[in-house]
Amino acid sequence: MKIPYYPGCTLKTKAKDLEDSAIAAAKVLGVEMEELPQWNCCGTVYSLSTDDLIHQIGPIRNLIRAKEQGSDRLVTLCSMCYNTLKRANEFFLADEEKRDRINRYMDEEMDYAGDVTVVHLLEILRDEIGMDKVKAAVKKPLTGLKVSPYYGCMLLRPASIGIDDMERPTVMEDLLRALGAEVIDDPYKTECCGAYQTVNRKDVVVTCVHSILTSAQGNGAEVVALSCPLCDFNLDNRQKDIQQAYAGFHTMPVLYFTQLMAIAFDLDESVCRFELSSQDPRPLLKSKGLIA
Amino acid sequence: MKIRLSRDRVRGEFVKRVEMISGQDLLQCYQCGKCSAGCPAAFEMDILPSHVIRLAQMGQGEELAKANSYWICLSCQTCTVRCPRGVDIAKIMEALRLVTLRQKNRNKVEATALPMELLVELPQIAIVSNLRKMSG
Amino acid sequence: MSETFDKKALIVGGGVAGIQAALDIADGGYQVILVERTPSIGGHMVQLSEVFPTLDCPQCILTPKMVMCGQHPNIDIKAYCEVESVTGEVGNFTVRIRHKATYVDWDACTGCGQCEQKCPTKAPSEFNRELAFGPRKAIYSPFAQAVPNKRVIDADHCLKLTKDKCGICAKVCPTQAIRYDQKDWIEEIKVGAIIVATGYELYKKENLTEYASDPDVIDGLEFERILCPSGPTAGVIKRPSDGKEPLDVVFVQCAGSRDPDKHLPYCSRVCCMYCCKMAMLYKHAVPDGQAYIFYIDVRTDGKMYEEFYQRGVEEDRIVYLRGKVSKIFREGDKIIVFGMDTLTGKRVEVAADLVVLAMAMIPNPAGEKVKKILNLETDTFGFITEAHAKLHPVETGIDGVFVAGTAQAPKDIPETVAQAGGAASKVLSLFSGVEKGGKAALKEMAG
Amino acid sequence: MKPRIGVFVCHCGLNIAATVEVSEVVKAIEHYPGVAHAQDYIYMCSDPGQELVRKAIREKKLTGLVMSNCSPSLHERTFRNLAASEGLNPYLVEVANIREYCSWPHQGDKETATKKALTIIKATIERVKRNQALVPLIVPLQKRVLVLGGGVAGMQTALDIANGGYPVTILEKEAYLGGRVRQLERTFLTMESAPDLANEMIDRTLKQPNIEVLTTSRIENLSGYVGNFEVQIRQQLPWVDPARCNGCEACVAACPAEVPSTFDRGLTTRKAVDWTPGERHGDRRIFLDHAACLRVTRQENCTACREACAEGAIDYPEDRLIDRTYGAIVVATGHDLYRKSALTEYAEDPDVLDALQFERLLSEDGPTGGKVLRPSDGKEPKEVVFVQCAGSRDPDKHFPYCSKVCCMYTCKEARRYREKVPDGQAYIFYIDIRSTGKGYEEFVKESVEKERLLYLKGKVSKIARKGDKLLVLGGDTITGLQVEVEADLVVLAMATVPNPGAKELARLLNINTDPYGFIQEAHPKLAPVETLTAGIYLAGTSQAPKDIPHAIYQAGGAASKILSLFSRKELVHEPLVARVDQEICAGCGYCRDNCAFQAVDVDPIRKKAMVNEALCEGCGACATACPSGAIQVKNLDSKQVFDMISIVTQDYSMQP
Repeated sequence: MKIPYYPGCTLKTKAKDLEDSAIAAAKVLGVEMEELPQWNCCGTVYSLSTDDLIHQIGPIRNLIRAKEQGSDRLVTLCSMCYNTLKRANEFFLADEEKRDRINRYMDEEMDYAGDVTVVHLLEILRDEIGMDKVKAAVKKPLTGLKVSPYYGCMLLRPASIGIDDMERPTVMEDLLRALGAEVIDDPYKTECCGAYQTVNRKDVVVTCVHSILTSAQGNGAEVVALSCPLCDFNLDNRQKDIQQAYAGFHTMPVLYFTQLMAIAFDLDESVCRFELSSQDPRPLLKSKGLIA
Repeated sequence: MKIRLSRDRVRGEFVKRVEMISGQDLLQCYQCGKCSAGCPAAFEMDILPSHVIRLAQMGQGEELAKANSYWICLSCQTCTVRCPRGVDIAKIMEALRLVTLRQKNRNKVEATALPMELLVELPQIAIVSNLRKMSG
Repeated sequence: MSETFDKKALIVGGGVAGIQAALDIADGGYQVILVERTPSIGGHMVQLSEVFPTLDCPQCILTPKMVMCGQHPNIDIKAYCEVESVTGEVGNFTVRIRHKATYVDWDACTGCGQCEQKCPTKAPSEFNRELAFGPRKAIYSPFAQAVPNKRVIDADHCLKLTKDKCGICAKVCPTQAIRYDQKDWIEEIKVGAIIVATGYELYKKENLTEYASDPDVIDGLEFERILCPSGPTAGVIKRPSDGKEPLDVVFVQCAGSRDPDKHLPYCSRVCCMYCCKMAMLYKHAVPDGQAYIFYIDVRTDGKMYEEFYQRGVEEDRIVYLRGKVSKIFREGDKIIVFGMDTLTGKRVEVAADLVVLAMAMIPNPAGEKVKKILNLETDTFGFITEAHAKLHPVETGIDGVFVAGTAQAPKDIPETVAQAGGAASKVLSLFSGVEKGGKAALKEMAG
Repeated sequence: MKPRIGVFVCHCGLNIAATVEVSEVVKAIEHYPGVAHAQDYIYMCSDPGQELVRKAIREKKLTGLVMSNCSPSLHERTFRNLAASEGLNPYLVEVANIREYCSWPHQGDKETATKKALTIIKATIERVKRNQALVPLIVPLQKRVLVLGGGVAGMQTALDIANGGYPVTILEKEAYLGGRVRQLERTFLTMESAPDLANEMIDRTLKQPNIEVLTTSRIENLSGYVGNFEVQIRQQLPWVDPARCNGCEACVAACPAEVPSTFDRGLTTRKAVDWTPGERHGDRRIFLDHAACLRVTRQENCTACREACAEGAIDYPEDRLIDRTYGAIVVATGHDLYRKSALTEYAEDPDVLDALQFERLLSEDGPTGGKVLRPSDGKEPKEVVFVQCAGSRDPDKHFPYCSKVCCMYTCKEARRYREKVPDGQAYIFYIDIRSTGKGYEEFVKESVEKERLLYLKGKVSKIARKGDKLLVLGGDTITGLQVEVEADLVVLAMATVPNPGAKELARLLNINTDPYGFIQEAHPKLAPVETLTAGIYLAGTSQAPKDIPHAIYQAGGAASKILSLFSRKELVHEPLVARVDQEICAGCGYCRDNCAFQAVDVDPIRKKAMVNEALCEGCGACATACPSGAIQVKNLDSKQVFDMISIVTQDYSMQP
């Protein structure tokens, strides 16, 4: 299966670990993610105002790029991109008058009718590949690894956009179980990490992430699995700041679900780019015999 | 503090603008507080989300101008998806940000003022989203 | 209208509404056929611990009425029966009633209970809301004071019926009443008027996904059973997960009610009072305990209700918190409740031992079939629409068919009893008017 | 004659037999003095069980039965009927309750339970030994109903009973039917015209041939009891003959007495002789209000109206007294609003209205023809404040209870105001919004959103005049801030109180009222339309504040009780009543003073207490009060009670 893929800004730099591991792991399952030849920033956050049409143009243009590739689907890895692109498309479908105005504005591009479905890789794994097939591809089951999945906000909310039940999602759990991991359910898995406040209100993020990680640890998790580069930055890099704010806090590694797939599929360790992690996961993985 | 209510207040320019930008009917809110109860950033807000809407219902623009709540808001949508009356509170928070940001020189964060080490440390996704929320 | 007029009434549903209407009509000298889906009349009211605002126990005030129904020469209780079809019109309805197989010959059964005592198979008790504490047997009567006092075999759990093993009940029955080969059978009756009193159910907890699905997060009727002195814990307050006595109990009102966006827009009317009552009873049983009630508006608007609420606050030290609960989840031994007090503007977090959700009232799904058969108009939620909200609150759009109790809308017991009396008076007027003034009287009533 | 008592011990399946050793009990009682037969059976109430009892009565020639089984509330009647069918007087049968009183509370303790069962049975045997054969009292039943009050509740009760074929009299103190509903503009929820709704019901009432309506009438005197209430009615005969009156209004012009209109809640005035209020009222006519006429108020011999009338339609006949017998009475006397002046922190001001006054302002047949204009200067108010719980939910100074309907009617009134004054703003101060009926929550939501009503959670502390405006000082407890509104008009949702005169009426009828003067029902759950006096029922807001649908089905409930009552040929009264030993009674009257049913009186000449057996409920309060033991309850006299106590004290070695 070939599918156009939209990376978004961060996957090319700080979240290269997400991109590389995802592309490699998907390939094992017969999914070829082909990067759009031309793409632009999605805007990272969906505009919540009713009178800001300009902010819809960025995401819509990316959807047109998928259309240009002859596809009516576009796959994403980053939760923020997924949310922004999918909501923009939803907006575009719902409002005919605004749709017409956006089409008129984009004079070079083809008219867009709202007919590209934005999907997240997790949806493809669940709905098209199936967890049985994932399980069959596992060569090195993550036996004994206690993983707490973390969804954050943008994969789940609002309901019309979410890839799963917005309060009780299970897709990542099912995937991790297929990979052989021990899944730790945590009530904070849908709580926000503090998001963009990380820029000028680091303290807010520190409090949010501290709650999330200590809850996961309290339930016995050794590692957190997620899918968003912003969540990843806050949960992983901000642990240094948490240590300063909260005495006695124990750090823990944070991995993208795709990295865990790559490990379980026994792919070359280089696709995981563990060196990009702030909290090095390798000692834990080694102790579990999952990497050399 | 005392609030003086009149028609010019509760149906004033401020209320109209917030409702227009957000596309939400403020009076749909019946003050159950569920948004505040679940807000993950509320610990840092000086006025909780339900009180923000309450003040907006009463047309208290000046009071709200002083609040930090909507600058702390994470746009995580937890409030929105749990609101029993279907009020998109995140949109109201966005509208309150925009009411300020759309005034000249009222950016909360200036891109040019961000220190270099921060720009190096942070992923793009953080910088772009922050500027989208904090500047006009 | 044809020449005959059957001055007999059919009442569908044997809860307090059906019981009251049956007694009123029967006392008025007319025959009543009271059809009940479960093995006993009594409805939800007999499940309750005590009832507000008097704190009477339903065992004291309802079971005598149930017995009166059972003994009344004018009342024919058809328990474990369902209405299959209705044809005809006011004065001449033909009703087919399905007698569901009980596998027990009720004419022979004396209700001695030896079969139940010896039955080796346990099954969750519907009467105890399927709580872990209170299972029943495969041959059972739902509760001690059941009317009629007869046994029923649960075909899904009986070893004889599922696996052709056991057969103990047949061996121990002193009157040889067990009939493993019994089948459903249909009876046809004629009636002149019908009262629908099919009652309510609670909205399912599972619909509120932001609240954890947890054995210690229970609905109001489950807590009623735990509070009930004759309930499965004999009135000792225990939480389902580990049987411990809960010391911090949180009540969450409007769970699914007043939520037009995702659940039900209407107010369920009785939750404010029953939460206050349950919190009081809990406090009486666990003097060290603390009850918290999250609410939006305290709707205690009946006679002596406001006073009752004040007593709960002042005497039983219930902490009322104005705000909806956003999230409930387990953290080790505790249930964490994220709430809000909109009055201080502060967020409130309670580490509770037990959480009680005052789930919205919905029409009893078991009543759907009857409503369809009778072609009754309902609102979007399935509550039966009355002919006129103000002037004809017990009449339906169909002549000779009336409504009583929570089948029409959420309401409390006094209002249900009053409405049931109102419905009965319409039937009595109809029958008595026909008797005294002939059919001309009917026309007048219709006017 | 020596007693030959049969004792029957029921197993009740395992209910009794699992805890009480029934065979031992039978063995032990067989030879007890006076016992001629003892037997146990698994279900004494079953057909084979009953057959055993019959056989024993016949063969052993039993003179009394002690049925040892469940509570008498369950099967006393069963076994008494059985005895009667065998020619044994049913009052020689008593139940020894060994289930609820014994096997159930002592589960798992066979020894205690068996001993106790035996004691209970022996005590009951002693009682039966002294029981007398009694005959039930037959009381005639007058199948005619008196309904007090012609509002919607009263009319609905009357209609249901009249449709059932029985005659009904409605007594209404005003000159017209319809009660409070006729004063309203619309009803909430459906937003229908309230006068139309009332008029539709009035039409049905007036057309129903079984209903007699007596307006400007009240009850003067009452005696008797259920089935036979002797009622004296005082009817003010109309001083204007409607058959002769041509509506020329000459009398109105001539009348010197001008009074505030009660119908318009004092917003207008009327002459003592004037039109009946409400233009849309079906039987609008010129009518002379006795309460306002100088002939009554000042005892003057004013004849101005009679002189002015060219048709000779006016005269001043005396009130008519009517004596009637009724089988049942329904109290539906309705409610009023608490007086505004009681809330002294709120200004007494022409622009501070109560909710009924505001209804009149909204009404097309009201003083402003339905335009919302403020009373002080006739200007259209642009800022209107509604204050809920004015006097309600105030246990310290006013009423602790909730008036139930204010939340809904305030919302409706604010909505109607906004529909009539689109550029106006309505503010509603509340504590809790109590919109609990069917569709009510949705109605409030829709009104708030559509009419932009601003709800403020908090009571209003003060209302004061400030020039052209009314200063309203309130709070918004949600933001925790003080709120001040400069209003043009204020509407107070005053607490619902019983209609004046309800207390005196209750005294006359010998029924109870609650501390606020509402009529007390017999049981809030299971007897909500009955009073403790048999034959007197209640409906509508006389019992408690309630809305129209609730009043309507409560009215139906009262009617159904009466229809049931009337379905019998006559009333059968239990003979277990008090009896006075005339030779012992000293006529002190303690029994009379302690009787809750007014069943005992002292004959003033003979100085002896007399029991009205039809009224006596057999409660025994008189017997406990009697210093000499002259008054006793039949089949439970003090000798019997002491005999039973002796058994218990012997068995448990207690000092009596």
